This record gives sequence, structure tokens and C-alpha cells, in this order.
Amino acid sequence: MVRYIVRRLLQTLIVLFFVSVCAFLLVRIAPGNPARLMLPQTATDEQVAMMETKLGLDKPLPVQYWVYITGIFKGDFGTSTSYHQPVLPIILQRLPVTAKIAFGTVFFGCLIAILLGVIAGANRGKPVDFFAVFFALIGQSLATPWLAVLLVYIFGIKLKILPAIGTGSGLKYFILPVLTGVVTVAAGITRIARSGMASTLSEDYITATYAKGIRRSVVNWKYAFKNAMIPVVTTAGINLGSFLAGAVIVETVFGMAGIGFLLCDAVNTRDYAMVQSLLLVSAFFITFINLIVDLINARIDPRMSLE
Amino acid sequence: SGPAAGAAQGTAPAGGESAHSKTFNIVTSDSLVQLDPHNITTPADEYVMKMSYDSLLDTDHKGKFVGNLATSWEFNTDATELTFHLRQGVKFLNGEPWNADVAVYNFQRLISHKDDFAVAINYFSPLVGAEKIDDYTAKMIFDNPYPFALNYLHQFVMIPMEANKEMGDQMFTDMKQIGTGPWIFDEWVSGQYAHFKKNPDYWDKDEYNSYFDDGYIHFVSEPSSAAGAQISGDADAYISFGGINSDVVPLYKGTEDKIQVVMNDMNMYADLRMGFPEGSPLNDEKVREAIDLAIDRQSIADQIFQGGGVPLSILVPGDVGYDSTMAPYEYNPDKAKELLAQSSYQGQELTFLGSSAFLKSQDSMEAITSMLQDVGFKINLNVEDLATFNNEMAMGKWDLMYATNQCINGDPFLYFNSRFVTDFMHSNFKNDELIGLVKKFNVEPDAAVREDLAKQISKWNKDFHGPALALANVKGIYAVTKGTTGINLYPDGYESLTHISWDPSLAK
Amino acid sequence: MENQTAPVSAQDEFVKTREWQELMESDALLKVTDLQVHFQTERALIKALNGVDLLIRKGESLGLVGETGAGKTTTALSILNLLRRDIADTKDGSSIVFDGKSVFDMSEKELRTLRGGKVSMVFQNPLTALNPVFTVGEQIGMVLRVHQKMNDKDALKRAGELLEMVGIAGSRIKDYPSQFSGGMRQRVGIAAALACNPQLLIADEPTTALDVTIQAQILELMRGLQTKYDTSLLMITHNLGIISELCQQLAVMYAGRIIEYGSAKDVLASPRHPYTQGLLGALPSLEGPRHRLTAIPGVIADASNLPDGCAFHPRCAQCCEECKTRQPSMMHVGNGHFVACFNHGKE
Amino acid sequence: MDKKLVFRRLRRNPFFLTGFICAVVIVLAVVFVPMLLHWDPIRQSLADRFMAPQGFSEGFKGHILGTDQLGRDVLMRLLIGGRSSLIIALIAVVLQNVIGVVLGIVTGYFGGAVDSVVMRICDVFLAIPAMLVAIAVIAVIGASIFNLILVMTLTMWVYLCKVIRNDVRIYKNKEFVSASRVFGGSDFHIMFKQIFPNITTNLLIIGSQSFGTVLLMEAALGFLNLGIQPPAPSWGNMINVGRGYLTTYPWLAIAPGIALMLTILAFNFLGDGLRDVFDPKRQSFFSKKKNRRKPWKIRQPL
Amino acid sequence: MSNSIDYTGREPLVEARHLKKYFKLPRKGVLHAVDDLSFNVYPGETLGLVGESGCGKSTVGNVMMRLLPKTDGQLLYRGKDVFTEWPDKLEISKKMQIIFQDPYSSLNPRKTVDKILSEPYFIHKYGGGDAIAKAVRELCDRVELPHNILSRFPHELDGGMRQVVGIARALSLDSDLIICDEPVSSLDVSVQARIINLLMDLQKRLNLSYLFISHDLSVVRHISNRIAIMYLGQIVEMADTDEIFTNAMHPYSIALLSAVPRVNTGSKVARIVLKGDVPSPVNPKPGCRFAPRCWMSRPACAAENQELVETAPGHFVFCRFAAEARERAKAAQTYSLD
Ligand SMILES: Nc1ncnc2c1ncn2[C@@H]1O[C@H](COP(=O)(O)OP(=O)(O)OP(=O)(O)O)[C@@H](O)[C@H]1O
Ligand SMILES: Nc1ncnc2c1ncn2[C@@H]1O[C@H](COP(=O)(O)OP(=O)(O)OP(=O)(O)O)[C@@H](O)[C@H]1O
Ligand SMILES: [Mg+2]
Ligand SMILES: [Mg+2]
Repeated sequence: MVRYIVRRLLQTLIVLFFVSVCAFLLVRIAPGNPARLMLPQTATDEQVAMMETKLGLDKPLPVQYWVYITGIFKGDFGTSTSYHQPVLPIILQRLPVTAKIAFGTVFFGCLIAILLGVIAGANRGKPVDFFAVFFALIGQSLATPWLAVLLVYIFGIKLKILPAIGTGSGLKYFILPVLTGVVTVAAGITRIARSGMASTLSEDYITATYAKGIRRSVVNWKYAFKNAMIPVVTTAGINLGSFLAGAVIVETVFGMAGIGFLLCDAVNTRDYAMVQSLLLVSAFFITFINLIVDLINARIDPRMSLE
Repeated sequence: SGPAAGAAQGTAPAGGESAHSKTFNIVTSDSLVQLDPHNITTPADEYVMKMSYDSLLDTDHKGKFVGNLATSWEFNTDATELTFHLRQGVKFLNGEPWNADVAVYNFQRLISHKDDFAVAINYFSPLVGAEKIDDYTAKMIFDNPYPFALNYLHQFVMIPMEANKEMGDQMFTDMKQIGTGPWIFDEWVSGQYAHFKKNPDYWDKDEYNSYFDDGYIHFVSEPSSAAGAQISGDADAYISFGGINSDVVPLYKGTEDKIQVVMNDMNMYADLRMGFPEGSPLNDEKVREAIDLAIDRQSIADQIFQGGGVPLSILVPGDVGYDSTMAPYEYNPDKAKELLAQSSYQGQELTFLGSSAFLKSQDSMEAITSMLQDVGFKINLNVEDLATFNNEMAMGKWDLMYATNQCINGDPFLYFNSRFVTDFMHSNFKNDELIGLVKKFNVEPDAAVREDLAKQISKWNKDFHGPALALANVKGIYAVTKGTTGINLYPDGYESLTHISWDPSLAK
Repeated sequence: MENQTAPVSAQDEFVKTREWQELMESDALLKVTDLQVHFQTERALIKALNGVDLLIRKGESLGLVGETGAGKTTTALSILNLLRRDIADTKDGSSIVFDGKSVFDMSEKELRTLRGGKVSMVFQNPLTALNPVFTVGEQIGMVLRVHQKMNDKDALKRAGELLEMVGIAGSRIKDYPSQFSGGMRQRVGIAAALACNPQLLIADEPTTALDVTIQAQILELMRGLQTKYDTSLLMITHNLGIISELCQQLAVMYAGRIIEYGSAKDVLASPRHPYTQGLLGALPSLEGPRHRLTAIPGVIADASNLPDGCAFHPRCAQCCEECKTRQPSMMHVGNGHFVACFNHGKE
Repeated sequence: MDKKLVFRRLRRNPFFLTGFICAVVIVLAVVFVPMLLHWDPIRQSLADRFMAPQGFSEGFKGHILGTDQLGRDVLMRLLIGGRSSLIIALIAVVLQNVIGVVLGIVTGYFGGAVDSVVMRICDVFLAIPAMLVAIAVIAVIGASIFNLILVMTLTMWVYLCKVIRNDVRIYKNKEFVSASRVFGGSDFHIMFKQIFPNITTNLLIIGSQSFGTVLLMEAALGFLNLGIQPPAPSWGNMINVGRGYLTTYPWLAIAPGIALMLTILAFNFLGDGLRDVFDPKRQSFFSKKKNRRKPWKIRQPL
Repeated sequence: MSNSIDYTGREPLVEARHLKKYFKLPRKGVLHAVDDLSFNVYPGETLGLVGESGCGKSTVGNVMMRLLPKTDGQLLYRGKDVFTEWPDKLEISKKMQIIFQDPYSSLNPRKTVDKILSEPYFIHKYGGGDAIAKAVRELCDRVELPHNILSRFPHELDGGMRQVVGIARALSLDSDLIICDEPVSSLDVSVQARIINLLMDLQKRLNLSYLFISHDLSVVRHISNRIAIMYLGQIVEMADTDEIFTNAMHPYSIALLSAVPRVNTGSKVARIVLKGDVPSPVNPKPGCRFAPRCWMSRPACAAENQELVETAPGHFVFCRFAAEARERAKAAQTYSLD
């Protein structure tokens, strides 16, 4: 177990290394010069060149990469060229917003989806099943920006019951952003929970469980439930990862200063250090969550060996 | 005191029964990006800094100046030296006194950053030295006559010397803002909000003593979200550099009893700039004139800029050198077609560059493209994000560019100089006659003569049909919840929140 | 494609002989009469069971043999009323009476006490019959918790004892099925089935998936238990050897019907139905001279497309005109040996 | 799989049927209707701004879905935008499939070093959400139809590759593959002649579903101004523009939103239907006929 | 009918010498699936290979067919090493063929029977479409497969039919050794008999040799001339079929034979029930592998290595106490017969 985790973490490091290389190269291929962007438009070419020197952008790429990567090991992720500050504190400052959206979305999404999916899977062909299938299909067809805009319009502008602005940290500020994400997440997971449940229920061992005189509700919610949850956990993990890495659209529409939003900004301002670090942080979250998911799944299902 | 508490208090009294909350909440589409008070790069940087710091003098952005940390000032005769007489008895938050040493220290700091601070590069490049004359008198020294210095001093705030020497620039990134202003900078969460507390020892308490004890400036880039926040009662004002997006105005329908949407006439306008890369068809006057004639400015002003009006030239009312007798721009697509037919234009594709970061740029550019296509131009529309835009601009490979323009304090110095002399846009436009005029204008200390020179320059530009064509005036829109006072959007696009307060008599 | 217009007449015509009727009315723990089950699938209507009559007396062990798809598992599941309602259609007139009470009339609650309590079942495939994500302790323990109202701790303890009984270390209750070999899993299934001392144990091919030496262990185990607790046993298998070693009575099934019934010794020694005869002839033997195997001609009966008359007639060498139109009823050929064949006895 | 059965299941699956019919209608509309309309999707006419959809406005000029903020016909823009969306989706899905399938088959079949390398590459791709990669890459290389296709292909082949690889790993251990091998069948023969036909249904299903994903992603990028560049219309940038006018001219956002939803829905229905039909283990809503009678509620014979 | 064949002076068709196949399991060790196996298959004979699940029967077949790389040893086909001396893999595929256990997974579900049967000809570039079609038809005739099934897909056939298709495919290249990897174990008894008869008929007609792998002793007895009994990757006993069944000497063989339930009312065999399960072949301890379950194991068994000993002509046993085992088994039989 410990060995497995260590090995996985090492693998994660390798992935992160490649991500850092890709991110590093990507931002540098981009047209646009951070030095020029840091200075007013009126700056002369000499001033731009001086700024490049100051930022170390005149050095050859490998050297720049070396500086960057060694910095990381010292806890220095670089200095943002648009914020004139170290990158990491800014990211950490923005993270709570994103984390709240991500956890809220995935938590409520799973809650709804599991309830609906399990009930639907256990009642195949009944109206509740039809509803679940329909909900899943519709939910997966809604474009997030559109849904978000629609929700703002309905709840924020027409009904005025929820704030349309997202920068407060009160609970109500998160309702709409989370709701937006929940629809999509719940739709996807409902589908998985439902089919997981349905196929589990047709397994021999469930018939065997009934043959032991176990109550239907217990079979559904205890014995079949656990099997059906394995793909659900995996999908929930993927969703959590991608939301943690930046719910770009949600954050944009609701003006929430999370890291997805930050990334968009950073890309636009060619804030090299910021983009690199954000991609790295995203990759870290995702690989880390994958590890957690695998550990949870291994706990649920002993067949998934950790080796 | 977290933002939650503040925001919650902000909403509670929206009904108006109880007294208004003692916490203000302002939403803005601008974003604060950094905290070094001398390195102001965005509009938000400026007004956030001015909440907690003071400049030497302030302005009404129409050419009038009032003392702040300086009580009076004077130029020497050839406008190469500017002497300030400083206010006495002012202290920084850390107890450090304000005096000439501090002022000189500030001047020196600006000089030492003359190649990387935007304020220094833009406005104070002629500044070469500073001198203390006595404890409360200090002097700026320019390398050549610089009569415009006053116009930009409001963007230059004073920081404490000892504190900065002791802590270095780290003090800003650590959010230790030690100023003299009416507000104490308390906290900044990047992309979300900045929090201020009232400065109980503000030196000008008698003049300005805010109703609010503390407050937040929320940075919300999404216009409808920001407007929504105000409509739902979470914010006392919604304001943005150059005005908020006119598209959200309809959202305020039905809230007239609580919220006032202010629409100011501005001296900010959209303009079309011409680039002259090698062999450019724009070198042909007929082509330039065709472009000029092809654009239906009135439509753009009415339909896209909410009736902002059409300027007569690159100088607008309130600007030095504005000439109200000038004939308006003409719209005549038929004539444009004719001219184009006669011209040397061979159907080359013209690259029309712009940045989506500018107000209404997308719609305007699409409209202009359409108009130009109608008279027979081939246009390659290129709307880029700011970074790519800057890059493409610097490469000089563009024929037309969309931008907005404003003269700070109504003074066209920066505009003329950077556009026609230093050509920061890499338009490759060089005209000795025009450059001569501008150079004269730049060093002319006599206001009346300058006025006349400015008129000549704008007329020259208009007759030449380039290199800048004014398009339409921006409407300066912002929204304040009734009762909120001290919020300003100046004609040149700058906003000020420093003197925010609450007047219950205005609320009902 | 769908063969829904089944020959109704064949059903109506079917008359039970007096002897069979008498046998079916005699005293028994379990009585299955006229059990008809159809599965509705997309492809076709599958007539899995077409009037199964079966009885098991107390303490008796009955072997049920038949080729694949004959309906053995379906019969077993019907006894516990476990067929999925949405796909399995149990026809009117079918009856299964356990200990004097019809399982079709039982309430959910009564069914629950029947299942796992009075009747328990060992499933065909040990690899799929245990839930992979629960420990074997839990899976044995759940029967005890439900039927003997034990608490978790006692149930686990008892589960351990049961494991010991089937020859697995009791400490392994915390292990998951994947940590056991096929034979051990089958023994876990047996342990769970025996947990509540059932009156009837249904074993659905409990050894098919197992190796010979392991199979021997399990047969040994079952024989021991049967003598010890006097449990009735329904042993479903392909393997005539097992029947011959373990069962007193033998029922042969073909295409959803019992076609031969009698004491195991009788039936194996002198099979009367051509199918049973064919079956014995097709088996290579372990001793004696090696004859060429006599394969049963034709293909395995297709439950979705059964022929009229005797379902075996297309494969039968002794087929006569009557066989093609009428279903033979179970006829007594002496000594409690019944066969459903018009030509019974003719060798 | 039995062809007759497949067709019967297809016919009986309302999800599939709805999806199929809608998809066909949408494709036909997008391809042919613009030929019937005389509007220019780019040409604006400021005088005709914000005309409401047909039936709501006075002085109807033939703008069935009204006009936008620059006086352009919304329906026309919708259809033209749909064209580019569908073309992008189509090409991107095909490319994804080609890359995913070839890499998936090769890695799954050979395993070993090839497999590890490709899987590590997949890990790197999977470690950053597709959306973030797309944002970063589009910002770098600029938005054009070609680049959008490139980005969608680049970010999404991974998922397919993984699925196919796992499929192939199952098939390569099947005895029919061994059979080919003992006859001396070449690796190419086995991979593409023996294994490939077995994964085609999966491809069909995943393909039709990733169609929806690509459309959603294109819309999201358009929304962030990283999609097809104005004035060329795309559903994403139309929603983006339209949201500014939600209160006043709601059709500007609602029309592209609904068009997008219907299209994705159609393809999701289609994909889901196909999956039901081809994957008998999956428990679909329609694949089993219901039998309402409870076996224990049976009339006793008289 | 007797299975005995006179081997004297005959050249083996195939000769396995010290064949080894180990699987390296990551972090677990080395799995000795096939450990030092030597046997001969003579032309026209059937060698039965029996043993419990996981003892390495299929691995032997797979290694011989070069579906798995061998770890060590030689496999001689008519005296030439298959692994080293046959350059062309197409060539060797004409010499040896295999029938797989599972008729469901051994036929490509996406191909018609016609396509499946033409595949070998296609790979071997047998000629144009007509030539192949003709060959396929002849093949069908040979195994009595009606031509109308050629256009069907495997799922439209029943298990027996499928297996016949599998057999036909194995015969397509006129190979003279056919490895039958449990060809009947997944079939119903009635079908099984048909396939066995078919295999035996074909053998007689075409003078084929079979390596017949099975775990069903009665089937192996029926079809084989000689039998090799495997336990955990090793052959523990090998002899003529009748010799094995009347005179088994290895304790494992004795237990195995006694464990089979018999449809018999007469003679009863004393059952030796082995304890425990087949142990794992990973990192086996030295010494006799059967010792932990052996009903007469001695301390010496665990310690020393043994060898296959020829106790009688053609009867090889892998146990030093074989004679004693034989005696005890005989005694037990008499005892239980009382
Ligand atoms: N759930 C089901 N859906 C459809 N058909 C079924 C189902 N279960 C069984 N059948 C069909 O019913 C018939 C009888 O099946 P059953 O499983 O009872 O046979 P069996 O005698 O147990 O066979 P085996 O020896 O292979 O286990 C078969 O034709 C089978 O295909
Ligand atoms: N590719 C492989 N990798 C690792 N171990 C393997 C592999 N193939 C087979 N084995 C192991 O080798 C041993 C022998 O397997 P093999 O399939 O040859 O047994 P078998 O006698 O054919 O069994 P069965 O009767 O179940 O078919 C088993 O323990 C098996 O787990
Ligand atoms: Mg069965
Ligand atoms: Mg095998």
C-alpha cells in the first residue's frame, strides 16, 4: 500500500515534469511578449529589451527552464509579470473559490445523481427510470455558458432571489455557479450510476443475495450499491479534478475569481510564470485526485489490486 | 472582518428601513493587478492607490488643479523646473512625517524606475532630478521644458521614505500600504476585492469625513454579473474606466427609484488609425478619403455607443485645441466608391487590427468592416487579445487599427507626441510638417499659443484624412445607488472613489 | 421470428397418467406441478419450462440431469420464486408447494423466511455467485443476521465456524472472494447455504467448474452433511457420476420437461427414455472396453423453437408418428420408474 | 451481432430514432437552408438592429428569428454558424478517431515500451483538463477553423485511445487472435483485419458521443472569444454576444443556445441509442420488453 | 477397441525436450507454468495430457504453437528444432495446428464462417478467391459441415458446430500434428460425443497425431493411446492408457483416478480425497511439488529432487515411492470392496 502510493507519487512527478515542459514551451511559442505587456504601449524597444533582460527572457530556453524548475523545488514558482508578485500566493489566494465551486458541484452533483441513478437502475422501465435517462441526456446536452447565462437571467435578474455576482464568500454567492456545474455533473453521473446499478442487479451474486432472503431495499442500497459505486467514484474524481483545475466558464460568467479565470487572464497577458504554474497546479490536482480515486476504489473493490 | 460580513451588511438594509450599512461595496469591471503605488498600470491601480495615498495635487480632469500634499506650486520661466510648497503637519500611518525629504525620495524613486514604471515612461520621462529646497519645499527638474507635468501628477502618489527604505518594495507585495489618504488599505484578494478601513487620523478630516467605516471594491469583469449585483442591492455603485458597458443599461430598467444610471458626455472616443507599411495603398490620399467617407459615424455613435455623438476631429470638447467651428465628418459612400475607383487601390487586403479588450471594439470593428466592404475595400478583420494585439502592433504589419483615445485632463500632449512623433504604434507614418507642429507644441509654455498649435494639428490631420480618424464619442456610463456620494467618472475616462460617502437625503 | 402461436392443443391434450398423478399427490416436502416458465426476449419467446412435475420428499436427495438449456436452473430459481419478473413469465396453473404452502402465494415476508432459511441454494458458477466487494464473512453473515437475528459479531463468529466446517480456515472471513480459488468459493457458497440448516438444499451444478480432486472434496462434504442433518437435496448436474454416487432419486429433464424419473440406480442401470439412453451411450467410460461413442444425433433443443409433440422426436431413432403430434405423459414402467415416451420399454 | 436484431432494436429505440431524425434534419437544414435565404451572415445593417423574431415585430422584413445587434439575420447566422460547428466537429471527430484508433490498436496490441510511452503521453494529456489545454493552445496559435480542429483533435484523442487500447487488450487475448497467429498471420493482419472489425461498434458509439463533446467545447471556446472569430458566426460567439442583451433582446442568446442544445441532444440521443443497441450488457431503458404481471399473483386453476 | 500402439522402432513426430516456460510476475516472483517437460508424440497416435486447472496444460500447447516464447528447452519436429531451425513461421504453421478450448472466443465474431475458414489460405497466399473458395468447400466436406453455414456468423451456430468449424480450420493446412486444447470441455455431453467421434475418425483417415489436452479423465482414456498426467507444470506419470488406468503408480495419479465419480453400480473404488487446493506454481519449493497434498508424503520428498523413472517399458513415474503407493492403493481397493 505505502509502496504503491510512493510509486504512484513518483509517476505523478514524472507526469508533472512533462506537464511543466509542455506548459513552458507552450507559453513561449505564444506570440506576444510579457516584457512588452508589462510596460505601457509607449515604451521604446530599448526599454522592452531592458525589461526582457530583467525578466531573464533573453536567456536561452533551457536556461530559463532550469531557472524555473529549480525555483519550484525552492518553493518559488516565479513572479507574475502582470501582478508583479510571486505567483504561488496569488494562486493560493484564488484557490478557495475554485475549491468551493468544485467541491460543491461534485458533492451535490453526486448526491443527486446517486439517488436518482440508483433508484432508476433499481426500477428499470418505470417512469422514474425514464425521467433519469431523460435528465441525463438533457443535462449532458446543455452548454455550460448558456446554462450559466440563463440561470443568471432567471435567478439573478428576473427573480432577483440570488446574487448574480460571485465574489462574496457567503453561501448564496455559490448557489448559481454550483447549480450550473451540478446539472452537467449530475447528468453524467446519473447515467453511470444507473447503468452500474442496473448491470449489478442482473449479476448472479445479486440473485444469490435475494436467495438468502435479504430485503429488496437492503440489496439495493447496501449490496448492489457498493458495486455500482465503483464507476461513480471514478467519474466523480474526474469531475472534481477538472473543476478544481478551473471551472473556467462558470468562473467567467459569475465573475468568480478562481484559478480558471486566472488562467484565462494569465494566458491573455502572457504571464508565463502564472500560466506554467497554473497548468502545473491543475495537473497536480488531477493526478492527486486520480490517486485518491484509485485508493478509494481499491478499498471498495479488492479486485483492483494496487500493484 | 471578512468580506462575508461586509457583503452581508451591504445587502441587509437594501429595503431602506434601517440606516444604510456603514460598509460600502463598489463593483467595478476594472481589475487591480499590483500594489506598488508608483507603478500604476491599470485604472483600478490608480484609484485603489488613491484611496490610501495622496498625490501632490489633484485635478478635476478638465484642466483645473487643487492642492493636496502640496499647497502651491510654480514652474520656472522655461518650464524646466517645477517647485512644490508642501503641506505641513501631515503624517503617514506609521507616524513618519511628510516633508521635502520624502518628496525628493519619491521623485528619485520615479527616476530610478524610468524604464519600467508605466507612469515614468508615459508621463515623467523628462524628469531627471529632484532637489530639496527647504523642509517643505521641493523641486522637480526636467531635461527640457515640460509644461504638461501638472496634468499627470494626480497619478503620482507619495509613499513614506523611512518605511520604504526599511522594508524595501516588499512592503507593497506584503500589502503594507502606508499612506496619508482617507482610507487604510486593509486586504486584497486578487481578482475578488480590496478592503479598506477608514483612516481615523486623516489630515483633512474636516473637509472629508466619510459616512462609511469601511468598504470593499469588488472586481467583477463580467458586466451583467456586476450590474446584477448592484440591482440585487449588494453594491452601492458600479463603475468602470471609460464607463460601464452600455449593454447592461437595460438591466437597470425598473430600478429607477433606487439606482441612478449616470450617462456622461466624455472626451473619450473611438478612433481609426492608419498604418503605412511599405507600399501601403493608404499612401494614396484618395484611398484615405474614401475610408473617411465610407464610415457612417452617426450610426456607430447611435447604435453602438448609445448616442455618444460624433466628434468633429481628433480633439473633442474639453480638449485643448478643440475647434467647434470645424465642419463635421462627411458620410458619403457613393463618393467613397467613386474616389476608390479613381485611386490606386487594387483590391489589396487591408489588415484591420484591434483588441477585444477595448470597449465595444468587437461590434464597432465589425460594423466598420462592413461599411468599408460596402464601398469596395477588402478587409481582413483581426480582433486579438491584448497580448497578441500589442505584438502585432509592434510588428507594424497593419493597415487599420481600432482604438480608443482620450486626452488626460484635456491635454493632447501625450496623444500628439506618442502618435505623431515617437510613433509607438509602429504605423510608419512620418510627416515632417506634422512633426514640426507637434514638436513646437510640446515645448510651448504659453497656453494660448499651444491652443492654437493644437488646432492646427487637428486640422492638419483632418484634411489629410489620417493618420487618425475620429469615429464616435463614448458615453461615460456608471450607476450609483441613490444616496451614495463622492463617486466620479471624469470625461477623460478616469474614475474616482476616494471621497465616497452616504447622504441619506439623496436616498429617498 | 417470434413463435408466439405455440400449439395450445398440445398442452390441453396432455393428460397425466394415474400413477404419476398418485405419485405427485403423495406426501413430499416440495412439490412442483405443471411449472411453465417463458422468457420473453427480444429475439424470441423462450419456452424454458413446459410443465415440470417434480417432488422431493423429506431427507431425500433428488438428482436432476439434462443437457444445457433444459431448464434446470430455471426450475431451481422458480422454487425460490427468484425469477426476474420483468423477463420471466410464469404461466397460470403452475404451482410450487413447499411444506404445504405455495411459494407463489407467499407474501414478500414469507418468501424472505423461505429463501436462505428453509430453502437455500448453491449457485452454478462459483466465480459469479459471490459479490466481489464484500468479505466472505459478510456474505455468510448476512443470512444469519436476517434469519437468526444475530448481531454482527455473532454472525461473523458463526461464519468463521461454518468456514471451518467446509474446510477453510475460519480466520479467512475477512478475505474477499477474489482471494479464494474457485473450489474455495464454491465451498463458501455451500457454507452460506448451510448456515441456517435448511430443510432443502438446492445445489445447481456445484462442481462443474471444479477440478476432479476438489470436486471429490465437495461431494464428500455434501454427503457428510446430508447424513448428519437429514437435509433434502436437489442436486442439479450434467454429471451422471455424481448422481450415481450421491442421489437416491433421479429426474431427467429435456426441453423444459421431466422425461424420466425413478430411483437413480434403476434409471442409470436401465434407462427407458431414448434421450437418457443416448446420454449414457455418449459418455466415455472409465473402465471396461472402449466402444465408439453413440452420439445423440441432431442439435440441442432450442427452447425458442420447440417441435410439436415430444420435444425429443427430431433426434430420436425410435420416433413414430404419434411422437410428432402428441406429448407423451409420464408412464409407470414399474418400481417407481416413470418415463415420458410412447415407446418406453422397447429396446 | 445479428443485423436483423440491430435494426429491430434501432427501430424500437425512441431515443435513437429521435436523435437520428433530429440529426438528419439539422444537418440538412444547415447545409441547404442557407441556399434558400438571401441574407449575408456577415453583412450588417445598423438600421435593422434588434428586430424581433417573426410575428413579434412590426415591419417584418423576412427575418424569421430576428436580427442581432448589428442588424444581421439571426437565422442565417445560426445556420452558417452551425455549418462551421458541424464541420469542425465532424473533422475533429474523424481525426480523433483515426489517431485514437491507430495508436490505441498499436499500443494495445504490442504493449511493452510502445504502450508505456503512449500511455505516459496520455497521462500528461489527461493531467490537464481538455478545456485548459484548448484555452492555452488556442491563445497561442490563434483561433481559426483549422486550429480549432487541431485543438479538439489534440485534446480528445486520448480518451478514445485509452478505450480502444483496453478493448484491444481484451481482444488480443481471445483465441481467435491466437488462431490467426498460429497460421502465421502478420501483426498488421491481426490488428486491422481481425481485431479492428470488433471495435467498430464501440467506435461508432464513442464517435457519435464525442460529437456532442466537441460541439460543447467549441461553444465554450467561442464563449471565451477563442472560437471562430467574428464576424463569422459560431454558436459559441453568438451566445457570448447574446448574453449582453438577455433582458432586452433575449432571442440573441436563446436561439443559438437552443440550436446548440438540440444538436448536441440529437447526437447524444443517437450515441446513447447506438450504445443501447450494440451493448447488450448495458441496461437500456427500451431494450427489454416489460412484463407487468407478477408471478406470484397468479390465478389458481379451477 | 484397443488403444495400444507398438512404438518399437518408430521415430517420434514431435519431441519435446526439457521444455520450460516461466512467467515473470512483477513483484511476486517467477511462475513455473511448465517446468522441464519432455515427451514424444508419434505419428498417428494420441497423447493425452491431463491435469488439474492451472497445471500448465494450455501453456504447453501455446509454447509448442509458438504463441508464447519458450523459456528453455527444445521442440523437435521430425528431428528439427521448431524454435531455431524453422526459419519461416508460415512453414511451421503447416506442420502443427491447434484446436482451442473455447469455441465461442476462438472464432472471430465479426467474420462469417466462410471468412474464418479462408483466413489460413489467405495468409498462406493459397491462390485467388476461387481457389480459396474451393478449398474451403473441400474442408467442409472433410468434417461433414453443411455448406449452407458458410454464410453464417459464429453466434448463429451452436457450440458443437462452432467446434467443428474450429476443427476444420485446424485441418486446413494439412498439418500432421493437431494440438487439441480441451476441445470438448465446454460442450454438452451429447455434442461432446460427436466431436470425439469426429476427431477419432479424422485421425484414422488422415493419420493425424494429437496432443489431446483435457482434464476429463474419461474422455482422455477414450481417445488417447498414451497419457501424461501433469501436476504443477511437471509430468508426474506417463504411460500407455491402459497401463495408467490399471496400474497407476504416482500417488497423485492414484488419487486423481479415484476421485472421479463413476456411473457405476458394481465396482467401487476407494476414494482418496486430497486435502487442500492446488498450490500456486509461483516460486515452487524444491522437492516433490505434490508432497504438501500427498497422502503418503515422507520427509525425504520435500528435500530432494527426483526424476522421471521408467518403472516398466514406456511407463514413467516421477516418484521414488511409486511402488509403495501402488501397493497401498491396491490394498485400499480390496479393503473397500469387502
Ligand atoms: N434470464 C433469461 N432470459 C432469457 N432466457 C433465459 C434466461 N434464463 C434462462 N433462459 C433460457 O431458458 C432456458 C433454460 O435455461 P436454464 O438456465 O434453466 O438451463 P439449464 O438447464 O440450467 O442449463 P445449463 O446446464 O446450461 O445451466 C434456456 O434456453 C435459456 O436460454
Ligand atoms: N500469460 C500468462 N502470464 C502469467 N501467468 C500465466 C500466463 N498464462 C498462464 N499463466 C499461468 O500459468 C499456469 C498454467 O496455466 P495454463 O493455462 O497452462 O493451465 P491449464 O492447465 O491449461 O489450466 P486450465 O485447465 O484452467 O485451462 C497458471 O497458473 C496460469 O495462471
Ligand atoms: Mg443452469
Ligand atoms: Mg487451459
